[in-house]
Amino acid sequence: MKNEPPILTVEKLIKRFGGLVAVDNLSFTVQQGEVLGVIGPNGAGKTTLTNVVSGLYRPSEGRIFFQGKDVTELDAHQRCRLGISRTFQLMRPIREFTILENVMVSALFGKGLDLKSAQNRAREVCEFVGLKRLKIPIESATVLELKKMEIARALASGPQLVFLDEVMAGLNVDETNEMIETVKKINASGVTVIVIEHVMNVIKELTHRVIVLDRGRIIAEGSYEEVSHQPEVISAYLGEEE
Amino acid sequence: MKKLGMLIILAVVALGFLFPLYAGPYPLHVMTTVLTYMALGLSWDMMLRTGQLSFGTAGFFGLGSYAALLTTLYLGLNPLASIFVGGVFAAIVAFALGYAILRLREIYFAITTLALAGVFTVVARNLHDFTGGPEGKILPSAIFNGDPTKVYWLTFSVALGSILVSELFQRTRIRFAITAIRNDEITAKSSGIDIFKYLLFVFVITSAIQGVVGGAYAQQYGFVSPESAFSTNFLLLPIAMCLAGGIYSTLGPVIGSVILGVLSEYLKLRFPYGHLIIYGVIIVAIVLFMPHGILGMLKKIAQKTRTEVGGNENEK
Amino acid sequence: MAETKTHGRHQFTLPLLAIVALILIFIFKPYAVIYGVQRGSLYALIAMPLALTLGIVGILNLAHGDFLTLGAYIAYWIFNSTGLDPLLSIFAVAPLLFVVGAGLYKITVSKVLRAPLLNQLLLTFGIAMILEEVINLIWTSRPRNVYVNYASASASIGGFRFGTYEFSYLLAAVGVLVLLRLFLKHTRLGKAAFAVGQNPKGAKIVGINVEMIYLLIFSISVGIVGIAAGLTLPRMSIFPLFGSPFTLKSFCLAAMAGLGNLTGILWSGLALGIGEALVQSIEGYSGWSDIVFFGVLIAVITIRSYRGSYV
Amino acid sequence: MKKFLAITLVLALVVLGVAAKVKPIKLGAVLPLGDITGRQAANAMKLAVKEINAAGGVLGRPLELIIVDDEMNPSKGAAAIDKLATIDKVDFFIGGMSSGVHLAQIPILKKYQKITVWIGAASHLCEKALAGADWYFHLHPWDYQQGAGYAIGWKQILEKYPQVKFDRVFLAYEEGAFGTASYKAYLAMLEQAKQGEGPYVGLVKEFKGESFKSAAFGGGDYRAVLRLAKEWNPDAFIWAGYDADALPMMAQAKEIGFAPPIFIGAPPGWPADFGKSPLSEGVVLYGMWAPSLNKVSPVAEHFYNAYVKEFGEEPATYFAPLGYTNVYFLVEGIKKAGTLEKEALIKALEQVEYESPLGETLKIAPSAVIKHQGFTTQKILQWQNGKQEVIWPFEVQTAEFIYPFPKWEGR
Repeated sequence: MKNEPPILTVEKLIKRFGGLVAVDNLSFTVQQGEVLGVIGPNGAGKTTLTNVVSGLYRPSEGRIFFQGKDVTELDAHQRCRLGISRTFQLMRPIREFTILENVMVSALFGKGLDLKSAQNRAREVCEFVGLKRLKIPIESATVLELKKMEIARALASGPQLVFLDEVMAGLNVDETNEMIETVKKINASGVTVIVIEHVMNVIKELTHRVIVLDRGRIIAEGSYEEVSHQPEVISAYLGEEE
Repeated sequence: MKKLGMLIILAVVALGFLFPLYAGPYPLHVMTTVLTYMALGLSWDMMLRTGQLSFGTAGFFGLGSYAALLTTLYLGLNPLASIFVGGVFAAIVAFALGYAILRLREIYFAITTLALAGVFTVVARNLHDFTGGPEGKILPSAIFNGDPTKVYWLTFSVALGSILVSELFQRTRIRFAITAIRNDEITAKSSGIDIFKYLLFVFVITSAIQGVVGGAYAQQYGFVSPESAFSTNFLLLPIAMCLAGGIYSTLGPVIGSVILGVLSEYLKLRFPYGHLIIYGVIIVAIVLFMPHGILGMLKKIAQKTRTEVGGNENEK
Repeated sequence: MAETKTHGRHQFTLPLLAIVALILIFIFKPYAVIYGVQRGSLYALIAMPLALTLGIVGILNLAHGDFLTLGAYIAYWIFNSTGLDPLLSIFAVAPLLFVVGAGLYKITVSKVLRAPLLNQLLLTFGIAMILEEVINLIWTSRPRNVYVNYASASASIGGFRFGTYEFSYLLAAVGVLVLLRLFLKHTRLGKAAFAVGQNPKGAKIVGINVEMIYLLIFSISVGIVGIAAGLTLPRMSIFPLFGSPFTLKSFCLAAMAGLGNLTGILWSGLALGIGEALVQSIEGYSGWSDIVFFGVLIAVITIRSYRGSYV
Repeated sequence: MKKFLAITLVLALVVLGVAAKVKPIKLGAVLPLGDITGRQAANAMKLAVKEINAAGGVLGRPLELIIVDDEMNPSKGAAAIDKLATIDKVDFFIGGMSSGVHLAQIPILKKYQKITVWIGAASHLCEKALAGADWYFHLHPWDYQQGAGYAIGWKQILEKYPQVKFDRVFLAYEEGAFGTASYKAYLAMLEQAKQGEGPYVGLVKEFKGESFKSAAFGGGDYRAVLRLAKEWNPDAFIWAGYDADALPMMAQAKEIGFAPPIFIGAPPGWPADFGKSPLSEGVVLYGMWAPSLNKVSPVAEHFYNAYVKEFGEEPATYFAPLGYTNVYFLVEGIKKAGTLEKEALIKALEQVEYESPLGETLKIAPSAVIKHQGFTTQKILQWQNGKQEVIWPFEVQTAEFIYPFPKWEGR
């Protein structure tokens, strides 16, 4: 596993908004099959990193390689089709669609299926993440259902790499445990996962490796046990959390 | 249930197709106009389904009018073929402009399409020798020598074609793409939808429809001028009809154009002076009391009676 | 907002270019500058209230120009029944239109605030139609005029002879702009209105009576149109469709200046006015002058979108 | 009960009998009722019908007038013809205003081939489309005829008033169809004159034209074109625009100090308050009619008074007397023919000589394209003391020509 080339390589990535530097010279790699945790205090640049890698923002500087291919200049939809997909921290369902239709969209366009196969694919994925009520309108869905739908949508495009942006936030203990199992299942199916989380238990439970961001930079990298004892991390992140 | 629906649709289409056989020339003429607005309304609504509010309807209508009439006039092209040319010309212009303007959103897209229509008008008015300038150009005879039945069938075909395209949009993956774009472009992008490609596709298709409708209109009267071809009537009336009927659907614009089209004619005959005031009041009333249009209201009533009757709600 | 900072250097180059262009135009076509400034400030005067409603209430008012027509007819009626000078009648027309605006807001506009943009458009389209037709029914389509001597007065400076009346548009536009800015920046009510325009939900949370602000802003906007109505009456013919072309022009100016930028409207108005007058003064090509408005508008909007596209 | 039945029966018979006996002759009019021209033409038609019916109708039958609004919209105007023909089953079509609307109506009119008498639509494009339609009578002069008519008028004026000059003519025309048509007509006729043909031979030596945007379409700034004209220094300045342009045009001419010896306005109508302004004094205008004709024509006087009495307003446009003429001309024809039969009636209409309230006897003659053309010239009038006075034709002259155009100082 170690000998394989990394699935994602980020090189000297910088993203500025006006005078503000949200992502500051980040470099890291992600190995095929890995579950990587990205943690850091609010405003550390986690979601911006997700947006830049998934293609919603163009980086100000730096390059992004996916499976050895330079994807820096590609649009979000192109990266999605290549196999990078993501969920949204603030859930962004398509309100006019049912749950199933929401998931179908990404099967249709991310994976390029026809209507019938997309529907089948969407059903499969929904079942995989444990969604039962598929034809309900968005207004009547629960938070858990919406979170699951975000994940299902990210999976329906058949990705190699998935960003899960705070999918556990706002869930109770049982729900969180259920979700952790789901993520493990996803990883077991061969998909590389990048988990962005505030809930430390989840990071501890799920990830093989963690990178810690603060003000756009990596301040620590290693296993959860390693990084959680580093003083910078405690002061930057854990300290703030208390 | 589905079969019954198909039967009803077929019956309505047949009734519409056979309209000239049982209606006199006057209702025929009014319906021809209604069908013109219906096709324009549908094309506008199709663009709106992507979330883009276009005010370019009259502009592409006018381009189609000119292209059709001038190719017949100068190149002796068969009028029917020229209508097709009108559509192609509008599509080409839309394709070229689309690259520049489809990154605009909301009010900025709306006003730019309106301004483009203004540019078309000024150009048509000032190329005196080619377009006939402000006075326009006439053909020696109208299409089919003005035979109202054939003109009706022509317009009916155009409107039916628009309905079919609109339904195609509703029943294929296109619906998923454009509904997603309208609701949330970021989600759409992240789900693998090439937003620009779909916007361009819909913009070109709807402009082509507008061009065809314009071509058919110009050939119907054998006449084109900047004032008539780019008239704001062809912009505002279809929009009003769609909103009155109900947007984001095929049925809404169809219902809206028939109801408002017939109503305006009736009001005119009933109240020779000031009928437009009543028309205006009706439009205001629709906005205030039927915010989702006639179709939306019908759906609401249907839902109510269904729940009252106790029908199953699970059925989607 | 962030983008203006990164493009800080353009803030100086653009006005500089504008001034150079203006001097050049003035050397070759002095009258185009005078006429352009006069007409352009009228466009701006009428566009400002439209932009105000659009920016704060969030309503695009398609009946905007028809309020101008209504105001002009009221001033005309006052002139004919009392002989009151149209300029003085502004003091009656503007408050009257304020009341009309408040009434219309209460009866109709307030009901569609939460409706989609399109429903608002259709509503104001309906109102425009009603206004135009009611005026047509009462006063017919035949144009009306008020003649006052001073409206065709002129002055001469060093061989230039030009009309003086239309400079009142510039005065009024600048006056309205200054007052509006003072109001929005320095009064409690104005600051509240500004806050509502920025973030209606937030404003509601901090206890601002959003409904009242909407009512006020809508009515003020219609009232300002009354000023333009009184000013234009001595100089222009009025007829039922007199004001409607101004709706489109105002809409264009508001879009060009960018939402919420009242000062930008004055600049845009002047630029377009001068551009129009310039083309009009070219012999044989005056028929193309309309293209200035549309062309500049399209250019500004698309260029701005390119600049803003890579965040 | 029996009595009641009998009475009903008698009543029914009477009603039926009357209805059967006096089946009216139906006139179907299409006019833009939202516009002052159409509204007043419609009024004048109603007045004519009322007068004729009061005098016993035609051929012992009353007239029935059915008016449909064309809303200045081509397809609505065309549909109106279909409605009148098939729903109302009218015998004749009358009316008409805009050329654009009429172009859409012509194919429909051709379908029914009923006798049609039209008072508007001056564009030669309409005439071209009507080639060979012998059932069609057009009363308003065509655009090119108007231009030719002015030439005749000005030549006679030059003879009568030798101090008048008409060598250098500047035309400011609105950039729409109306103004451009008149500009092109001038160009064509002056070109013809260079070949030594047509009415303008020896009249205009130099000509220049420039367009402006009419206030009717959101324009209304004429200073560029006025300044151009002032620099060119013409003997006569003509503007061809709309009524909304009238007073602002004068005000802006005063503003830049432009007072040519002859200041001509050629809009289709004038605004309500134009005469009240001192700027109107001395403006020459082209038109078919003016209230001052009352002084010289009893028919005009009768029409004017009857109209004012009936509707409580002044006829403001010449389309009012034209609408009145429209009905009377047709009725004269029917009287002469003694039948509604088409061929006979067409023949009779060709013979009609109707002394119209326009101060002119209406007679049908062929024009360049169509067989049945009515009036061919407009009159030359002048605003004097707030009223339109007729200068030419001299037979109906109501005032002397004021020349040159009075200076702006003191107005």
